[in-house]
Amino acid sequence: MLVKDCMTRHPVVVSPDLSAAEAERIMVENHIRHLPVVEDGKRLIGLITRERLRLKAEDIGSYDVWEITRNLARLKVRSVMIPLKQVWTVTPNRSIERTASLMTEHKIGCLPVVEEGNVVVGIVTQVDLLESFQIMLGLPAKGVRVTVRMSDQPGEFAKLMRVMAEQKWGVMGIGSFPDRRHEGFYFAVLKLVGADEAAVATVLNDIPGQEVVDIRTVV
Amino acid sequence: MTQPSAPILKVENLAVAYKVRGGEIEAVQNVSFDIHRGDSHGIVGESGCGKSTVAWAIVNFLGANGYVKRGSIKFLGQDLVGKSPEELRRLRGDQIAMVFQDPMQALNPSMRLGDQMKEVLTVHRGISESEAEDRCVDMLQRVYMPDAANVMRRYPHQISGGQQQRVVIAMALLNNPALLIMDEPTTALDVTVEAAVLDLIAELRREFDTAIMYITHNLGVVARVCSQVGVMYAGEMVERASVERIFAQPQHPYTQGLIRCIPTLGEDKASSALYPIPGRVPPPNARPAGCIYAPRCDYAQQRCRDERPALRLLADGVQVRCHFTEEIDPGQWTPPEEVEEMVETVNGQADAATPASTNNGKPILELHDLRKYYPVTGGSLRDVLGLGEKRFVKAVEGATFSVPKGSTLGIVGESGCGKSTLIKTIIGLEDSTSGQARFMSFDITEGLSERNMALIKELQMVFQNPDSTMNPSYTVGQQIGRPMVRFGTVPRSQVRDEVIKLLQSMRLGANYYDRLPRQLSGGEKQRVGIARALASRPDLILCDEPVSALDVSVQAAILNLLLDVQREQNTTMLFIAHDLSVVRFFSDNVAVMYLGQIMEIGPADAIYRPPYHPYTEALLSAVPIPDPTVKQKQIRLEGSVPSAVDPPSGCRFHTRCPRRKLLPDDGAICTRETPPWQEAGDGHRIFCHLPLETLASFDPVVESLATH
Amino acid sequence: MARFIVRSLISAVLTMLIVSAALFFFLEVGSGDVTVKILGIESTPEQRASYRTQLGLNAPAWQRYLDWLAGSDWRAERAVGLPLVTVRNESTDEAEWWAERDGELVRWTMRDGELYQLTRQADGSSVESPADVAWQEGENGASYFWGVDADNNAVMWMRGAGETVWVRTKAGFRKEGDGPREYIPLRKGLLRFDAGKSLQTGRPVSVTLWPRVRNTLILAGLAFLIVMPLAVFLGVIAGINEGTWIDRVISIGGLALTATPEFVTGIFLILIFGVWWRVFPAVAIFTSPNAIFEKPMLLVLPVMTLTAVELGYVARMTRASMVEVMEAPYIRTAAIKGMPRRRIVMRHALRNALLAPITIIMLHVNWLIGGVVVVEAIFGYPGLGSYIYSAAIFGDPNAVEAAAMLLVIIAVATRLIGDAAYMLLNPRIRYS
Amino acid sequence: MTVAPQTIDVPPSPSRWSRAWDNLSLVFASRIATVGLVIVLLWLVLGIVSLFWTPYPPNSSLFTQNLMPNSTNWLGTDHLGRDILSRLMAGTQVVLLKTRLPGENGWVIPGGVAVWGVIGALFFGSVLGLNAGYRGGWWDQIIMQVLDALVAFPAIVLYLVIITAFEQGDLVVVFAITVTGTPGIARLVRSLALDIKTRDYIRAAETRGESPSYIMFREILPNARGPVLVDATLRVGYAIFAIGTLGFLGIGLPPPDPDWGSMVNDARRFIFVFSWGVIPPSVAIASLVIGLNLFADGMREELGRYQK
Repeated sequence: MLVKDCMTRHPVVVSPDLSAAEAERIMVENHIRHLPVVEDGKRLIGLITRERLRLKAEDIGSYDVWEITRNLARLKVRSVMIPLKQVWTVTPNRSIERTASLMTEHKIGCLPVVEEGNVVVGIVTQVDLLESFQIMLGLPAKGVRVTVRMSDQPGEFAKLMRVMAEQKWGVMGIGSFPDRRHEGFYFAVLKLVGADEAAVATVLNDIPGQEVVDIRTVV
Repeated sequence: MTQPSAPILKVENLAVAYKVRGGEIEAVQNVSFDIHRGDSHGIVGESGCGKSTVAWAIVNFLGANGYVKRGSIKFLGQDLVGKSPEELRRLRGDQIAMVFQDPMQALNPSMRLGDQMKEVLTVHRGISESEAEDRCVDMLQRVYMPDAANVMRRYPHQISGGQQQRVVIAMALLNNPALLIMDEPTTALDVTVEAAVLDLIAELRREFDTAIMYITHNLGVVARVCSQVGVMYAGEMVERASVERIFAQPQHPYTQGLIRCIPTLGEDKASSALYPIPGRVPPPNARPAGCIYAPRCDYAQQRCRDERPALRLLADGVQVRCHFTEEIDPGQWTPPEEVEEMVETVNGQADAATPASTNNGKPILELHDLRKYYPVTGGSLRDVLGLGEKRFVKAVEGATFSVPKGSTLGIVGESGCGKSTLIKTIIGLEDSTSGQARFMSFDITEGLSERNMALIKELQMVFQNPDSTMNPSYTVGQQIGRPMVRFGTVPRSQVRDEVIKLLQSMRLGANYYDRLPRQLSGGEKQRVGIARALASRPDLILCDEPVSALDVSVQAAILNLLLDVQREQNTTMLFIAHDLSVVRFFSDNVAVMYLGQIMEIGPADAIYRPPYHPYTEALLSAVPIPDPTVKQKQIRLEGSVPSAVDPPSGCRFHTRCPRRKLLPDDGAICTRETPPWQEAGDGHRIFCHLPLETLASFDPVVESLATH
Repeated sequence: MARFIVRSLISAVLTMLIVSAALFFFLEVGSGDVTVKILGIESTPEQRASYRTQLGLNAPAWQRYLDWLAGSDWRAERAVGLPLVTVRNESTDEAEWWAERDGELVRWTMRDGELYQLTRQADGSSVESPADVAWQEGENGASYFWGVDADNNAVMWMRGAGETVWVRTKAGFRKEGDGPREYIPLRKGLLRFDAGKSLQTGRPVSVTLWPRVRNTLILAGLAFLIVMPLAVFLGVIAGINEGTWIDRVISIGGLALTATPEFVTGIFLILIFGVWWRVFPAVAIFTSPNAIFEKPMLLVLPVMTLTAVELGYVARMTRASMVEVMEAPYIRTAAIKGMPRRRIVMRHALRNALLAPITIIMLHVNWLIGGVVVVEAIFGYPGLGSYIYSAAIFGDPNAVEAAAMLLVIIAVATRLIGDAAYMLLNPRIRYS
Repeated sequence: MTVAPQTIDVPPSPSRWSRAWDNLSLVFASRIATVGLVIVLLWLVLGIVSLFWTPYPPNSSLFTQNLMPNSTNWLGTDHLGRDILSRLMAGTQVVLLKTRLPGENGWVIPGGVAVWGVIGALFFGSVLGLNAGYRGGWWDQIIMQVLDALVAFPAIVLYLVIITAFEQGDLVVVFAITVTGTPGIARLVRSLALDIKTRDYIRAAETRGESPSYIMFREILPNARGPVLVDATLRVGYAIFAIGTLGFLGIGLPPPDPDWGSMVNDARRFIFVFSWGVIPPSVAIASLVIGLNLFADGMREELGRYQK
């Protein structure tokens, strides 16, 4: 799965000359936290977040309430945005794993997706990524979710797949993670359709060297 | 994937007014809707209901005298109303793109297509020419434009209409807009081309995740491409729902009426009826104070006349502008008395006339191998000097059929297939080139100037365009009276009485006698046109697309009227149309034409099921059916209609035939030999090399038709 | 494309033929007895008849049309039996016709019934000697001889019997014997740039015409060069600002200029610049043929007058076309594509907007020429216009015909240019 | 099947008068047309008045020569001491109100030279244009070729040729105006006919076997009326323009009746000593032509709007 498959296309964008107050209104109305700031032809020049729009105590200083209002009204997106240099972006063809690692690494909630020339084509948020992973694991479909522990020897997984094929079960989603307690083993998580829980448990447990550690029917 | 709660476009309480001399006209009032990412939102309505005005308001292109009077248009959260022209300009073509009805008109005739496309990129993105060129070629390939790189160097008139529309669509998508407004993008196209373009639109919508606002008058198209539908009537949105809901359970009486008055593919006059909506759309300056639809509504009550209903959100997410929608059960609907009477007589007639409509009746018109060629002069110097080889447009080739008295022969085909030339030749506006044509044993191969009055009087014509069917300088009475005077069918002193009688039979009052055409609506003009054709009491009436320029609600009334005429006078009719549903509904027999050649002819019922000609099959699969639940096979023709100057050898359809491969050698025989006429029984003949059994083994294109 | 060019060319040629025939017959039929105009009303019928014969007017009209158009030397050569050639006479700058016999250029003259031969010498003079000619036998026994006389006619002399003719001289009319019986005035014809003699001056039309054509071309060309860019510019400005005050000013101003006859405009310009302010000369007094090069100021007011009249028309045409184009759907498309207004006007609208008026403007060169006639008359400018004007007043068919043909040629040629320009600008024609 | 409109009343069928009023209101709808009409009417009224009364006899030298405007001669006097105002008023007659027939008895017919010239052009132009447009083919080729040839003549040259060929006289000028106007009107009618003949009602007429002349004159011509009349109005303007020019060149309408163009020409000779003289007749011609142009322009605009 690539970024272009999970990003939100046609994101709400704002121009740098918009007032900050207006930008905030747009974010509130649309329930979003990030707004790419673009110039002519959707070229990204920055990003604003709700945090950036919040007034900081040191800025307010000794202003009275009227001055604050006036300043706020004058404040343009251009002056509060995170400038392009400091914005992390991804291209639509990046894989979602790499994107996710970028986000976790830098602790960022949102990445504008740009094509060459920094043209914004979409935006990808943590929520988007989570959703993609859900889909990859077959969350939306009904079926049997089974976790199997197996060794990481080549051919081990093929055994499992052969059984699946024999039983004519459909695999909706697949995932794996290492078993931290047993070196050289890992867990495979499968979402199956067209099977019932009991049959799955018996058939899979019959595979030598593999063990069903968790099984549940998801609706 | 995450659906932000805010829509791409949100229109609220929009009112658009045009300043005219002596006041202003509110073309659109109280229109509200929203479109989300990846949605395709249809706006349907009859002509003049303000649907295009809404589109123009969104891009703020209302001309010098139009302006948004009330309401807001929020695009990606920002209100477009009140934005500076420069800001709007930056949005247009970048974030909002638009595709229009007539691609030929929409493209600049004196600029190369490439230049027109590239500038979208160079202006908005500021990228270099060569880079823009590459991207444009890419985009052209994505819309399946053959020979994309070459197309860039051509001028608009050098490519076909369907290709032009592809270019326009590609141009609109170049900047990956968030909103794509399509204003009747396929209305000017032929049905098979339309089908391909609609497929393309659906595909691009999925791929680009673009929100589409799709404006059309055609319910069939809506059913095919839209997910949401808003129905507009007289400048207001009267109902909004998902496409399935709109067709399955229309809530507003207008929507119900609209769906009742279109024939669905497969319906015929014997088994079903069309129920026109009475009255006409009020003009913007004379809208009633209460519900705008109240004057035409069967359920109207006092409250409807007093109080304008608001657009209410029903429990199931449907929005309706009606006071009593919960109390209306369309299943219980009975046509108003007059309509019912009319429809019953029509049905009665259809039953009674069944014997006549089968092919047993005595033929009134017989054609045998009728041809019509037009000489063409080429552009080369030799041709100009008359030295070049003489060449011909073979507009009609080998037309052979007979029409029994009192029956209707429908002729279908796409533009340029020669159907108009065929009837022009029959009526004598053109001389035929060769072949035989007899009308009641008179020879009619010669043009009008060679025919005598008695013959001329027997063949009359009903025309397509209501606006040009009547001479604007004469009153209704004068125009209907003229044939009576000319043919001397009625003594001069009684002409007026006769005309009034005829007007009444057209359901127009005697007070129409002194009206001028410009005071009539399109449907009324068409009635007068029919009356004029009937004035000489002809035996054969040739109808050249008599309803295709009319709104659907009027269309139904005209079709009923024609049926009524036929019942009363046992008139024989030739009925040309490009709309297969209408032809099916109206005709006893149907002929399908392609490139001057009749491909298939037979009883209407037989034409619409296998065995049928591969071209008929493609046509049927292309017809937009106003029912989103109907499954249609997807058969698309490749390329465009070849020139009639040098039509393809053998079978004229072989260049595009999707079934050719079923024959040995990929249908080599089709390119060499003229196909045989195969008899499929009951006068059903198919002009194809494929054996009848193969043709019969095709799956029906539309499932519902098979059960018929 | 080829079709278009061939059509235009054929049409132009046909036009010219029709025009020339119409012109010729119209003037021949309409202008009555030209001899009255030349000889004056006091001349006697006998004198007129003799003169008609000398001018070759007794020949049928179609014959004279062919002579006029293609020359009379063809048929004269057949009669004479010798090739006829023209030689330039150094002193008068006019062409003389001679028959060429055995390498010598010869003419004949008759005195006292005897025919003499004139042989041309290298210095242009001629030597007279008794003629040695072959007389031919006529129907009733009379002998005749076809030769060339000293007045550039192919003539038929009767042996021993000269006709009595009235000869016009500077002093008046003289009756002479020894005249020929039939005359074919020799001319090369319009197609070979010989328009015949002016009846008014007696000199060949072509000689006087050329300097005037040059003057007129300078006048009209200057006006054209000033008008076109200016008018197109104003028209475009008005067109893209439809309905604004700029548009109003240009439209109404243009209308007023167009609707005001040239002579009124000219008079007012003379009044203002020539009489009241005295900045430009009010009349063109030509002291030498090159006066316009020496005193270009002479041109200012005539050019201004022509400009004023044309300006309004062309500007209004351009405006109308621009307005129409700006309402076209493809302009709407360009706007919806988000093109800046400047770009829409320059790239999308202008070319199409100039397409329609270009043919009309070229057709309008006629109008310009009409204006030239009046302007030249007002300012006394020695051009083609004042030439045709004075010829028309006098009733000089040859001069009017020649000048009118020239003007028509200019008009037809500009139309061809207009067609060609239209074709080049319009891809729909270029590639079909 | 009720189509009889229940909701809106169609306006009652119009009488001849109300139709005329419709057309007139079209004129007043446009400010430009109204201004034009007022100018034209002003001259028309002055002309009609002059038929019965002018301040002084227009052709009598009653005053001192070359006077500036004063209380007796509101517009001054000319080089022969004639009252300019009276001459101006009388000058309207030959243009708009009367045409003098040749011969000694001095018969006149109503309708000015410009008017008759344009009527002639309308007649020939319509007939030729309809035939070329409706019949097409060779008719079209031949008619248009001949008309093209006529168009190739610059109008003034055509006038000069005609004047060379014939004696001066009102009818010659009428003839000249007709000849120069015919191609333009024929072209216009042809293009309208080409458009109108594609309409279905023409097909309808053909399918009832109407003769070509019926179709041309009864079916096509009435619908070409609007643009043709507008064009004719413009052409009356051109005709006045041309008459003025011819008068100015001294080859226009014959004396003795005053003619604006010759008035300008006469006064021009004294331009250095008495500049005023050229102004009134120049303004007269210009204003009348501009008036007609404004009127036609306004009408055309309204007609376009109306047809949309």
